[in-house]
Amino acid sequence: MIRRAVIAFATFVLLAGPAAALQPPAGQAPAGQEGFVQIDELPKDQQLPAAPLLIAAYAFVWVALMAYLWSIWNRLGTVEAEMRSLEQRKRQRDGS
Amino acid sequence: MVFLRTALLVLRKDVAIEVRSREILYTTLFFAVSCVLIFSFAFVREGAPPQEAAADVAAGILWIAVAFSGTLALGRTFERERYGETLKALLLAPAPRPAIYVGKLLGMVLLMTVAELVLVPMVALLFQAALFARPLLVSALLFAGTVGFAAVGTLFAAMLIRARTRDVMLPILLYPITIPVIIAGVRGTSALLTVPPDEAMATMWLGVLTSFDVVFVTLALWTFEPLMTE
Amino acid sequence: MIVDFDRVELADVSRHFGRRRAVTRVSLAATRGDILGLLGPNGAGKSTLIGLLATLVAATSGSIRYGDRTAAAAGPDIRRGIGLLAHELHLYPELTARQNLDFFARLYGLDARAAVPAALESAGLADRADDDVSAFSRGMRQRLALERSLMHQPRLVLLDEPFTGLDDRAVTLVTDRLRRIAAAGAIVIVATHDLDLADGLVTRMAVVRDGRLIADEPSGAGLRNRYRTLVTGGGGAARA
Amino acid sequence: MRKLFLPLTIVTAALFAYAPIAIANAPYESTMLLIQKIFYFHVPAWIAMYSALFVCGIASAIYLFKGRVEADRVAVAAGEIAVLFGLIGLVTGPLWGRKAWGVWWQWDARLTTALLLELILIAYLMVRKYGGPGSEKLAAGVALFGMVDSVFVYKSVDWWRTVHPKTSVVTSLGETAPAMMPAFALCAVAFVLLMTLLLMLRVKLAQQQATLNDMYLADEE
Repeated sequence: MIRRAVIAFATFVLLAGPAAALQPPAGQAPAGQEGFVQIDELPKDQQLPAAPLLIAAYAFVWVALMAYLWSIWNRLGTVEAEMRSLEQRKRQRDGS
Repeated sequence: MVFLRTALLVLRKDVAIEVRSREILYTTLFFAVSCVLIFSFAFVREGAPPQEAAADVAAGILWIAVAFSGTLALGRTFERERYGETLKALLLAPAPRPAIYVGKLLGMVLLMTVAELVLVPMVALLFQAALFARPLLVSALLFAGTVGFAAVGTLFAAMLIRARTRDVMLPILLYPITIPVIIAGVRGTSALLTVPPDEAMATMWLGVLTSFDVVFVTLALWTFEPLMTE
Repeated sequence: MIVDFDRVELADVSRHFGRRRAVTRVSLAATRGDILGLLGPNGAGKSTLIGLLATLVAATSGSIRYGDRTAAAAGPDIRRGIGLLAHELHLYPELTARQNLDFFARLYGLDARAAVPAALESAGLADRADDDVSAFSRGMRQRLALERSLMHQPRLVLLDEPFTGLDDRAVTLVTDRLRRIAAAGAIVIVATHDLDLADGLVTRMAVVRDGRLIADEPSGAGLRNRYRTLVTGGGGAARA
Repeated sequence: MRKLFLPLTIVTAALFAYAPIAIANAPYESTMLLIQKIFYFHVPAWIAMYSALFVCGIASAIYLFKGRVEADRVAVAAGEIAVLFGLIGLVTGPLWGRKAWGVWWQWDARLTTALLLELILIAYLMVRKYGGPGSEKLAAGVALFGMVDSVFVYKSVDWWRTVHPKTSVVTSLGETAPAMMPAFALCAVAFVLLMTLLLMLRVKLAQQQATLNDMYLADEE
């Protein structure tokens, strides 16, 4: 059990490396960006406030993770309840 | 040797059936032509596609028609093997099972090539696309793209024969996975249609398609047997 | 390489589909000359057993041996020794009888010029050889399919409901044919729910119900009664 | 596995507790300013998604060729978790883009690649759900093909977008100053650990479901 977990973990670490490397390389902005208006070139009053977007993003991460955790927990509960009722039925049948 | 002979036998059998009924060929052709027409209504304005995007429109419509009609043909071809469960009979042949896959793949490539023989002149004519200016590169792109699409499609259609929901599952699985083929095909063809043609770019995309073919045909040959055993 | 075997044996074979058990811990063996009847009501797991024996279905647990080898160990050539007539007939309706036989003969590496006319003759379809299979009646197709599955003279002959759609005369023909190939040294396994037809043909009967083997014994007089108690009345006894 | 679960949880929780502080203390990026902070969990979400995708593909291959049902359970768990992290990336990306590009969606190479991979992963889950009996094997084939395909999707979308650059891709990523690295590394490790934990939980659920199936099977006997 532990060995398998360690192997699995080592795999993740090994995989995370290439995955990180797959992200866009640093300092290599593609050439020729005509038609793109840099954010800081916009007048101040036209700029979107960043904070609500940032907060929304953080909030979404938490909500998504919690929702997923809740769904796992929920499904585990259903499965375990079904196990219990099955065992109970079996016991009743064996008893009768 | 048995491998090759079995693959060719399966191909010959598929051709014999198609020659007798012509059902899949005609329906696929009709569908491909309808696809071209439908997409034309989306892009053609005032009698011609927009000047600045003419190459993209022609290449895009050509490849979308190939992909859509290919899906239709895949579904029909394997429906034919499902009726009477003849695919099981093929799997029982005393040959390596991947040979069956190769036979079906060759049949699909042949069928799609015939469809392309109609589609390419049609798109060239309707969109004034210079598809015949670089015949070698265009046919190489089309061939490599067809093999890649059919390689994934044949495997998926064959394994989905067991699934109840195969009709919807085939496009759902096939389109996301063959997106690289579509991108490479459309970009490569479009590069050849611009003035002046960008051959270097087309060759680069041809390289992408070829490596896709090599990787996925290998992978399919490798996974066919375990996937087909229930 | 020729892969031959005298005996086919299932040892503790199970096949589950998620929560549904199609076959549960079946152990069964058949040797040359046997005509083994797999009897049981519809949905009892007969077809899955046939699929397992035909190498089309993989067992969840347990092993199937052809002689002293498993199918995986013996490779594709083991399939040369297996003939299958399934419920669906394994024929292309768009092709003629001759084309169908020709294709499968070549697929098995046979000499088509000799094998095809012989099979057509055996099926009694020599005069209809160049008609499309789609124009045939169910009985004609069944006969053709049977000959198709026997063309390569398999050691192990698997038949799933081979009598569907046959009239009395055709049934007699088929049973005679099966007796002959068993006498010639084949292992014949017939799955059917039709006891009347199995009676008198099979040399042994294996009764399956709900995926389990509930009886495996030589057939003889009283097969019908025995079967009836096992399948209908004797539920409790079989369970224990 | 259970022995490892608790220490892992503690480490992950500690990392996540410290992450906001590290992110807050990291220097502001010169042009993106505050919005650039999304970077600290947007990119780690991708890393987690790619890791889960590869776990799913490799586990599927093991299941396909060795017939190990345990591998299939890992595969389905990893598939679901890859969809989850992909969703996080796909939602946070446009939120960033709204500020950086002024539009919600830009056919940026990274974002497009992620969207396509998310589609493949959802297709994987759909085959499992609607494929009928025996669909685990079909799904395993899809996962294996999807994993290999991810390389092609990545490269072809990349070239599709960058061979004719008309608009910018995410330039700010390129300006990641060394000073931001510690905070970023911390977040990346935290996300990968989180993914591992979720994976263990989900595998546990799959195991319980398998046990339940076995109980039903045993009950019939």
